[in-house]
Amino acid sequence: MDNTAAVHHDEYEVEDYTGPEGTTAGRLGVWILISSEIVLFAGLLGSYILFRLFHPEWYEESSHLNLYLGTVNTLLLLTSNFFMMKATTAVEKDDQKLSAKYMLLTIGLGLAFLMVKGVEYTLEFKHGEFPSSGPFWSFYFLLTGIHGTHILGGLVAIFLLWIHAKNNALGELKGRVALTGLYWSFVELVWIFLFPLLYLLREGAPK
Amino acid sequence: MNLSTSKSNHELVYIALVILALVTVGSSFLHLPGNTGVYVIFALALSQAFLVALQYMGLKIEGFMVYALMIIPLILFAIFVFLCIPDIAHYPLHLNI
Amino acid sequence: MSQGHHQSFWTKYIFSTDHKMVARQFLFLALGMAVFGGFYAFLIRWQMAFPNQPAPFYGAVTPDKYNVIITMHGTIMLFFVGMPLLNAFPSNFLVPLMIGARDMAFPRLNMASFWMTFVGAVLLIGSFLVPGGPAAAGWTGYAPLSASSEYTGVKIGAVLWLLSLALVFISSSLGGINYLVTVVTMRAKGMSYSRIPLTIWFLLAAAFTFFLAAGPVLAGAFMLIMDNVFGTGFFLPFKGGEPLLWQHLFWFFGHPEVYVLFFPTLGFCLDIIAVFARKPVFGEKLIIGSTIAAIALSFVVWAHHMFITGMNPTLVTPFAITTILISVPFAIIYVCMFMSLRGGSIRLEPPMIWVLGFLATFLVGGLTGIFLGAAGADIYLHATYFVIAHFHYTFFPSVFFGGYAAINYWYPKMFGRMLNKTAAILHFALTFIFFNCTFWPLFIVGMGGMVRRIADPSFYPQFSIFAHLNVFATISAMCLIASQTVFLWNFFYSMKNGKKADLNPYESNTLEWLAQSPPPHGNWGPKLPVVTGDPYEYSKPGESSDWKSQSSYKGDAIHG
Amino acid sequence: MLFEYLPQGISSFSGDIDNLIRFIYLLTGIFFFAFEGFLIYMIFRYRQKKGVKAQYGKGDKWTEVQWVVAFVAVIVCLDFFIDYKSTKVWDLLKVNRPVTDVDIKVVAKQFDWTFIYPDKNGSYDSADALSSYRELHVPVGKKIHVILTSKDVIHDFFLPEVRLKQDVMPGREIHAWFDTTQVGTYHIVCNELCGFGHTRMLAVLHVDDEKTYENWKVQLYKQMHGGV
Repeated sequence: MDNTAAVHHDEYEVEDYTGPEGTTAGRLGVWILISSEIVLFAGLLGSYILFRLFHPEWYEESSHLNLYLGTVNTLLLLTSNFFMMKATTAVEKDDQKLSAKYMLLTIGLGLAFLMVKGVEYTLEFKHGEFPSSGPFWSFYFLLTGIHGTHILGGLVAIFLLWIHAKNNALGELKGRVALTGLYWSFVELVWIFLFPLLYLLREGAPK
Repeated sequence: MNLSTSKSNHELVYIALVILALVTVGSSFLHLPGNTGVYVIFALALSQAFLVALQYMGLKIEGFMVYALMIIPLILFAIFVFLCIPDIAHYPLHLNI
Repeated sequence: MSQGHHQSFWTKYIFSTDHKMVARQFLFLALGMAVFGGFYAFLIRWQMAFPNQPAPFYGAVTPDKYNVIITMHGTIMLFFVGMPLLNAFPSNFLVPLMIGARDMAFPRLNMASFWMTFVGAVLLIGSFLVPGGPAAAGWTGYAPLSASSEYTGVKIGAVLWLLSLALVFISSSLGGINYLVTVVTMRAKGMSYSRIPLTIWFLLAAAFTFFLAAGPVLAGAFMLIMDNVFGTGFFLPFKGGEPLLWQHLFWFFGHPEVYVLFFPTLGFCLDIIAVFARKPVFGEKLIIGSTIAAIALSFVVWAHHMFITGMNPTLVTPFAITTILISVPFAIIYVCMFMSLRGGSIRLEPPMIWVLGFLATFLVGGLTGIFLGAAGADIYLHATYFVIAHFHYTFFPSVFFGGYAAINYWYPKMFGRMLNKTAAILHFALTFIFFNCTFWPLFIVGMGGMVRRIADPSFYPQFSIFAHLNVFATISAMCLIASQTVFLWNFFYSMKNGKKADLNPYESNTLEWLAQSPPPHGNWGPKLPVVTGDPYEYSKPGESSDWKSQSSYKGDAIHG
Repeated sequence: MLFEYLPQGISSFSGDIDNLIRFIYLLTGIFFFAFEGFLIYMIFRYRQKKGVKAQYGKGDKWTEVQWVVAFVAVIVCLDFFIDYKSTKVWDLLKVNRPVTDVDIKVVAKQFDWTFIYPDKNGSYDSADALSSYRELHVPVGKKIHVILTSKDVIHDFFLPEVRLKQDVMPGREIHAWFDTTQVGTYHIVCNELCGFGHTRMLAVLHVDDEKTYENWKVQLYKQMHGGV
């Protein structure tokens, strides 16, 4: 969904695209996108919370998740977000090569997140826990799956920017680095709530 | 291209986030009585969320419009969950017909 | 994109990023899908009147086919006719023109938005070809019926239906982002918020409402897809799920969606009334305030669709109160419209006639809503033909009367030619008469207790007294559908052969009439218009002319 | 008049619902004629005439808006009055269940109704519980408590003459009540799309006097237990 950040250029003079509050069109677009994403996650997390309220037994089921891998994932995503911020700063200082390096780190950590997620899924399948194994598992796979799709989308966007940045050829795309960073932070923000909701509301020691 | 995010100290925020994340995980091992554990976990998660939103996403320098765009969906979230609780969360399942 | 004047066929007509071309694509998509939707409407009515005879052009309508038909009729009419015709088409066409911009803020997103809707339409129609047939659980798709193939025998069709809905939701949300950003950041100089025409305000209100409402049902659609594909049980009670949750998610979206399909029409009406009554809109601030109140209230009324579903009965009273209260903002807007007419100098041109027709018919839809919003009366009337009549009296005027008003009004700007006035008035007269003849009897039928979504009324001896009314409604419906050919003829004939339109045939103040007809790529000449006035300065005392354009922009008509 | 088409009511509360419908009908009728009349009047009165300019007024002055405000005040009052009346009916029927005389469990499945009468201990599962297929017999004048359950999808228990409508949710036990005032045979309709057999998911409501009702129960018992 990175094309929200598209900036329009045509043969005419470009009037000022800055809104009354200093918000550029692209940035406002991403904010509205995030706003609509919040409602999407409101539907998903809201349903999960409503179920959770009358299913105390999910505390037990939750402890079947792999907390260690979950924590590793939290840290991976945090770090990836940090490097994306560094990439943004680097672009603002017009150092595209440095920015490309940071973006590469971001992508690497994002891919690592997805791989850890894949390992987790495999372990759960091995334990015989599938999406159809009960509502808790349905929600677990749905929520992490949709979050994973957002990660994938963000990674594609960052990858496209990295291709240009490594050749010092960002040009008009410069503004999009910050926009992608904004989106990437939102993905991180969702994980900040998903992680405790799924992993930490558990009973007893992790298995 | 005067972007907000460059005004934040990213390293400091990052360290704070890592510490908060680890504390959140650690607090879940304490087995606090009753719902206290849940409150602690979500207070910590909220503080992380505020850090990310204000510092990384640059919400701190945004204007009224963006704040409205963030707050209205959250209000809708609250309305949806709150009004569904008496209907969804209070009904036990009856399956033995 | 940058070579505006020499584009290939593909970039000009198919993968165009020009907002006017995208608008036309949406318009043609809506008209094309309306043919399908109208055909299903015809089959439904045929089955109600002549249940034991095979329908013309189709054959026998069996109960399982009937369920498919009602599902497809609802889905197509709301999401593939209503949404494109009332939101995507006018937003794309009018937003840049009316605020004095060259194009949308994100033209490529605009193109993506159309093609997502198009793919959604293809998936929906394509689901007729898959084994098991298309979704057959009603347009609301109540789980568990829609959640598992063991109840309907439909598997792939249901998934395709959900995917197509998900695509429409995403595409309309992305479109909404585009309209909002365009209006906030790309207004012409001098176009302050108070000078934005009400059409734009209402299109924005619709876009805003839509992207806030679409999230939960999108989440619900994903959950329902998982129920169908992976065998999860989000909405299946025998797997630990909760069927009412789908209804909450769906109607949390569904009720605001009703206003998404209503706000644009209000905007067109107010603009058209101002132009053809030669009067400023009465109480513009009151109207905008009422709209904001209506949006806010629309998010806390959704459960009135679920009064008798077995939801917590004590929760019903607060929802009934908010439901009845939402009549207040709309009453204010309605009164403001009437006050805008009062003391005017009304020119009965086709767009104005459509608006007056809308005012007359929508009133019935609005008033009958009170029966259904009052929880006590809803116990009896819920899911009878009374409901059908009620929401057709809201949706039909809103989507078709409003849509036709908009098409009639902006046709000269879109194609540079005028519609044939006689044919337009004939089309209105036929539509107005046959619409009322179709749906008025359904109030009576519904009051008599005839329930909706039954495939064969001949099974119900108690409804035999309504047989003549059903036949009457069916014949009217056929005439209603047939009279749309007048419009189609007029629309396509006038595109090539209509009278050449002046730049501003209605002497309107708003900016879009200053551009060429049709506006070229980039809309304006080398310089953008500068706005100097309010959109509704008609018949100002002391002025020689009864209108004063929002801008002194002289246009590029001379330079071509 | 629209409400003349209402089927004849046969319960103690059907009159309340009918009156509510009549009341709203009257109110909306007044508004309907007032607005349509005003609209038609204005179309004729304010048609474009040569040399007559439209009156200029933006509705931003109190003198112009005060009528709108007064009108809105009336609407708000009427709204709350409708809410008050409708809530009274709703609470009577759906919220406050009175002490009932007969308990019946209604089991809906695609595409049938089964009505189960409990045995002496109030059990629905025992061999003595009577189960009647597509036929609901109730004694006249008694308050009936129905427990609605579904085996598969959502159905709807609609008794048009009684003015009772209640969805039947799988996974939930929904409690409703009704009573009857007239002996006779009436309709039971499924009012929620439940699959291809939805149309034929009908049942019959027999309102019997006390004696016929008891006789029918005995007959049913004999039928079920092979005349033992």
